[in-house]
Amino acid sequence: MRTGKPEDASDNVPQRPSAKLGVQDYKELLNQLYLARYFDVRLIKEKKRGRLKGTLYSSHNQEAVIVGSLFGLQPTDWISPIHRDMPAFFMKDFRSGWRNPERLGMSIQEVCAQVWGRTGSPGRARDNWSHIGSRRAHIVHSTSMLAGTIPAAAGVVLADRLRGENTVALTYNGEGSTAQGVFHEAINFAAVHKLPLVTIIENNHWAYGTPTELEYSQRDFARRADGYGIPGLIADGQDVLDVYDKVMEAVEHARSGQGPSIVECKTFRAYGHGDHDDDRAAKYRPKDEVEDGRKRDPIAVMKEQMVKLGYMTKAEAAMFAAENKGAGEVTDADFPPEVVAYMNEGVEFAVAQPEPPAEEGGMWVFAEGE
Amino acid sequence: MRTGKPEDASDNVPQRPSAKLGVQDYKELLNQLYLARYFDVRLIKEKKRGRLKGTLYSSHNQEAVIVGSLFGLQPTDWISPIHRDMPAFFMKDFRSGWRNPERLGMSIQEVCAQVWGRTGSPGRARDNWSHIGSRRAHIVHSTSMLAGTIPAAAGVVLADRLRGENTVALTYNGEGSTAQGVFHEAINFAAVHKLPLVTIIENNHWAYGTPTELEYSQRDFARRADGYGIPGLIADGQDVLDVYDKVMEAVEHARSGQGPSIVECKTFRAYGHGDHDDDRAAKYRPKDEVEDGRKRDPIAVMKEQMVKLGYMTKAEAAMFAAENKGAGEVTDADFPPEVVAYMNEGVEFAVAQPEPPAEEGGMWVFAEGE
Amino acid sequence: MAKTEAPARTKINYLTALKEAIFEEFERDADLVGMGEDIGLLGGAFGVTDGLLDKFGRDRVFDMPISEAAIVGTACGLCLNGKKVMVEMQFIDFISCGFDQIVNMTATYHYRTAGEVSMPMVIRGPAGGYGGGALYHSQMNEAWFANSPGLKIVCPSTPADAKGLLKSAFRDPNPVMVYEMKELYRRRDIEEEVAVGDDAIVPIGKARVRREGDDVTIVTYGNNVYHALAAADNLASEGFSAEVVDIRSLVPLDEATIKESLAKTNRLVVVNEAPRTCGFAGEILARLAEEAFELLDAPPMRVTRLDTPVPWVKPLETFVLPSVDKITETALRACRY
Amino acid sequence: MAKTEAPARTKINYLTALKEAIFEEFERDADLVGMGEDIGLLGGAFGVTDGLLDKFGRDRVFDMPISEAAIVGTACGLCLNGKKVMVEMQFIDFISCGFDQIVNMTATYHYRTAGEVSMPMVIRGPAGGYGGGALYHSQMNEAWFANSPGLKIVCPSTPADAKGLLKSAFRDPNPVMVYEMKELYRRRDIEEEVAVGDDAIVPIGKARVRREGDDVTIVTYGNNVYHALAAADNLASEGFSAEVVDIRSLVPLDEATIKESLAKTNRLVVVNEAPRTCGFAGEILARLAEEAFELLDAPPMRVTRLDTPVPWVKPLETFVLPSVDKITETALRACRY
Ligand SMILES: Cc1ncc(C[n+]2csc(CCOP(=O)(O)OP(=O)(O)O)c2C)c(N)n1
Ligand SMILES: Cc1ncc(C[n+]2csc(CCOP(=O)(O)OP(=O)(O)O)c2C)c(N)n1
Ligand SMILES: [Mg+2]
Ligand SMILES: [Mg+2]
Repeated sequence: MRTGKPEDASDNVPQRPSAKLGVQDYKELLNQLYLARYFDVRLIKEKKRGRLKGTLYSSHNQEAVIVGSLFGLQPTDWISPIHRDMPAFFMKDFRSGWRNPERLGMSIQEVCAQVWGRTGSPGRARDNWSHIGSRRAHIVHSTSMLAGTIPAAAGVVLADRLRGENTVALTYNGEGSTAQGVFHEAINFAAVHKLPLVTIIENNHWAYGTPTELEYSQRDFARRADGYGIPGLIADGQDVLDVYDKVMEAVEHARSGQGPSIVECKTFRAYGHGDHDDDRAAKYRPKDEVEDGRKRDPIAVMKEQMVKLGYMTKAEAAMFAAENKGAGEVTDADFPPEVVAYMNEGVEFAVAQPEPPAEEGGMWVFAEGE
Repeated sequence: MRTGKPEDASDNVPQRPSAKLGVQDYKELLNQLYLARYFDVRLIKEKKRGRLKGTLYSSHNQEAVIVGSLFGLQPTDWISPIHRDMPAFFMKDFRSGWRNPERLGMSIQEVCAQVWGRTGSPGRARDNWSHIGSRRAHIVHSTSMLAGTIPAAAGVVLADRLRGENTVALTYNGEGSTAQGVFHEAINFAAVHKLPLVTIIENNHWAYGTPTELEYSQRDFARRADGYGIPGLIADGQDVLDVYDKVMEAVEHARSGQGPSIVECKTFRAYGHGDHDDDRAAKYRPKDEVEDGRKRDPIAVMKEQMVKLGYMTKAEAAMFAAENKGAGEVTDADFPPEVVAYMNEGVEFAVAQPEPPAEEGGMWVFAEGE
Repeated sequence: MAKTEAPARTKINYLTALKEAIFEEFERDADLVGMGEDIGLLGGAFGVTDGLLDKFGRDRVFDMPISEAAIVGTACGLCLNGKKVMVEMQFIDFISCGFDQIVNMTATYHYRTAGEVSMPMVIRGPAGGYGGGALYHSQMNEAWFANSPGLKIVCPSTPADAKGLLKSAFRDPNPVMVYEMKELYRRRDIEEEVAVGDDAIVPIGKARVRREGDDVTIVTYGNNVYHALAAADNLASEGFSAEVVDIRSLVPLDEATIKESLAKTNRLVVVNEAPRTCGFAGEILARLAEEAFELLDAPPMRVTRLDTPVPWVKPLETFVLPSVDKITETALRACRY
Repeated sequence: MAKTEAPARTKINYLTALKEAIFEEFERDADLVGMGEDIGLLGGAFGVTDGLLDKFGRDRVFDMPISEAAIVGTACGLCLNGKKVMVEMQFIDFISCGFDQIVNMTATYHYRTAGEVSMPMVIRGPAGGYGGGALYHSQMNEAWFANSPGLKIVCPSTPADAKGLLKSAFRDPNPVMVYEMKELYRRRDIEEEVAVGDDAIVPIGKARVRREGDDVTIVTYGNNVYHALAAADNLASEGFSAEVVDIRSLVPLDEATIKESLAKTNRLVVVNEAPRTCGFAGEILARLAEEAFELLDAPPMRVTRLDTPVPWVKPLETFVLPSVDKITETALRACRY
């Protein structure tokens, strides 16, 4: 268990899981970072154009946490993303192929249909944006109550264990939601039963308009873990490889029957809490803190490493220059064409879907039959 | 912060607060242990005789936690006892004199009236047994929801702080109740604001019929503290001086503005969870564990230390031999006469009080006026 | 309900009936697991799950930490992934600590997923007053959940209903809250023979006429069924014949049976233990006033707890809760209107 | 209500009215402190407390961790020790996470202590549907609390009532829940001049007749006051005159005003947003059926949310919530009965 600074921490892994990744993996990871970014940017634009209802909680600048944590999962593993993790819904089990219909993740079509509020979404747009999920895809459906999803994540892997299936659940949480009682209850229970539950803390240092120091009193949240008798790891949330390493360590720990872990990923929220909050966030967050925080763009960090390893030339790295740009500054040309194409497929599907008919509002309160 | 074994821990205090206690303090502490024990034993007998309604959660064998923790408090400090801490209600601020009417604790009369369900209790017997308290006496009224009282304890000292008053709150909790979400929420909040809140964990290794290993996964609960950035101390809950030392350390820490602490007192529950559970507890708890657990009677432990220090002769120590006896075996003669007399005053008062009139059931739902 | 060919069974109490339901259903359905505080080693605070751990083992019976939110939430995850879960609340009063997980996470799951996921969860626990349990061991808080769509609610008053409704609850694909009347657990005078297996099933959503009468319909459930029956005796000696309807299921409610009764009596008295304002008695009264207005020859009336908590000592408790006297007096007013 | 000698004030919206109440009362009473998520630095999710931290400082305004139970519980301790507390729920929906601390700890404190302790706590927050907020940003869960003795509940529909009731809530020695209608926060067409200081006070427990009429009484509160008024217009064009009563306070309820109205109209329609079963509309209906039976010439009727959660997209949301059309149609049925 390590609870040092993220910069120190990454060097401590005896054999970094990412050492086994090849150039193709690196390229795939970079592509996924692009895709997560593009998805977000595209929604920001669509929202600005008035084509979307509901609040957008941007994952801009936090993509490495989602991409790096999902990369090492098995298809049947479970995840429970929350409001800032929209890309996770369709990126789960991407290793089985972005377009593989057997993949255990939701399709980009389903996710876009959800965001657009159309029937093609698995929840038929009954609840909004990030409150989706899919039993088929092994994605737990969250309510708004943030850490309130963790006990359910504990429950699904307990069910698997009772059937002799060795799955792991990844739950995503903002650092602010760790203050909730249910966070504690769920982690404590999981620790008692050594459940394969990996809790990722996306520490972006702000919970809406409240800074971390008013949410808890340790600099490193991961230190909480020891009190539960479980490992607490810290990852550089801007470095997709470090996230991958730490999460994989926790996942292997879980899969080998040793129980839950907490992985704190230090990152930074690029904009307001939600898009309604952008203007106010510019006031309540100190300007230099924001500039500092945004500095390490996960796409740039990854490119740098790839260039250093010779996995990419500087010229190649310069080609799709989405990094270090705000949503307003970036264009489709800043992204690889397959990324834009993939998203387009989702959007086209979504806008072609109808809204659910009114009377569905009265349906599915109770399940029928035995 | 120490998280070692209780046996080690007691030697670590650089300057034990108890080193400053004189022979009179020792005698007073021993007397208070007798009183706490006698109160409990007496209620067990009264209950057996059918004179009491409600459940009795015996504090037998756990008296040192109550007595030792209260001993160093200032009169205006706050406490929030729960089901197993009945003696705490009338022993608070005993240093101002057992019978001092100005004392900031409840009187034995009030507490007995409560137990007997009579009007002389401050809550007029509207709620039962341990669900009392007194704003005047600076005792927070608990509900049944165990750790649910901690936030209120945080609130009362926050109010004092806002007025510039430097009080400390002691909250009492069984180790089982630490699993509650509200425990976490309250400690976390108190840590953020460095509130003078000392949380005593009465670790008697069982929560009703559930052993500690199914409640949390660390051997020493006190290790939780570090995750909140606060000290976690461990006391030998059978040794009133060690409890006093550790609690005083935490209280001074709190009073000097450094914030909350957790003090885990290792002890053992002598009987069933409540008196209705005595028979079953004999089945679900391994016999040798129970025998082992009961071995160190806090009265005996204190006497031993007093004899060693020359504060008491062996003959004096043998005089009132309440220690190492069950409630059924002990008689009034095993207790100092002033202890029995004090309790008698309470009982006599209580039985002379009427039950509250029926129509009070409909009163005090809402407060009147502005 | 016992088949005639089966050997006569001895009479059992309400608690034993619940126990039989649990053991039979655990036996029948290997996917059913139990979660609660002290339900294993101890066998439950009241002994309802006594022996369950021994028989079904640690993979079926979980002694949970004092974490009502995690208990319900974990159960929710288990249901999401193919299990069925019996959740025991040690006292129904403590359900407030797991409230969010019930009303927001569990109750809505089927709705939110447009039917993809169902939640075969049973949340059961000892409930009700009259035992001197005071504020936190006496609650009837079913109205909170009746106002939270997606939950079924039952409240049996007899051993046969206790067993039969609990069995139905276990087989229901929806979350079902079972309010067990702890004052009836060991009551001797209501012991009865109860069928075994499928024969014991009592369907959710069917009321039961406990006593027939022509002058006034007393609708109630749980502990107050017995108060209502005693009140009916009192009424009889005053020359009025009361029909007593035990609704047994609150959600869904068998309105047809109540209306049928009203068609005869044209007078309605509804009784329940919960606080008056927004309690389930008010809901029954409202529905009937709305839908069976023409059947009413007198104002529909309620006998409920006062809008107070349940206080501890007997005179206070009696003052605030419904009683035979209060029901008698109210029903007489209805009859004489 | 503004005194004639005071200079004319500009019209303000509902949100500004709430803000004025908060600032005035914080100014007036140094013991009043505020606790909630993001109420300080941010000024609240909707800006209701914008500027409060700057003006009153960190000892009066607490940006709390996401810990609804600790927020309410700490507030309870503050009240126990002489403070008065404004608790903001960021959305009233999240109150379920602090439920136990409200219903068991705070609501009962005065009762448990036989009056020694009172709890001058205001729990306020944005509530209600019609805005596309979906299941967890649309709730009207006031019935849970109406069934929990010891809590007062108000729900203002105009800027003047918002200010006046909130001010009364701050001065009340009891815990008062204030359901703020977030869809009214910035609604332009309801802006009005609102008095300052004590003149602005609106007492808790007094209903307000929003429109007079003779044929049917529509009783409601919150968002539905406007639907009811529009329905009254529709009814007028059908030749019926509807009286619209905005109860404003749920607990305590001003039954006298409703009965007075019924004495004229003899027809009752009750409207609220909450799920039908055990919602407050049912309670109003039950009370009137019980106590004013003779005044009713037609069945009392309810227009409520269906017994469903509030779904997200517009057609679904509209399907489940009360609307002008549904009220019109129901009131017409009552009139034509
Ligand atoms: C129980 C509950 N309380 C309050 C909220 C309102 N809320 C939504 S997101 C949020 C901040 C979350 O901060 P954090 O957990 O750090 O996640 P981030 O948004 O920074 O990713 C708050 C207070 C909520 N959704 N649920
Ligand atoms: C919220 C809640 N859940 C359950 C209970 C029932 N209950 C009362 S005491 C108890 C065990 C408490 O164990 P612990 O905290 O270790 O205290 P001890 O009795 O051992 O002193 C339980 C489960 C309760 N009172 N409140
Ligand atoms: Mg955050
Ligand atoms: Mg214990």
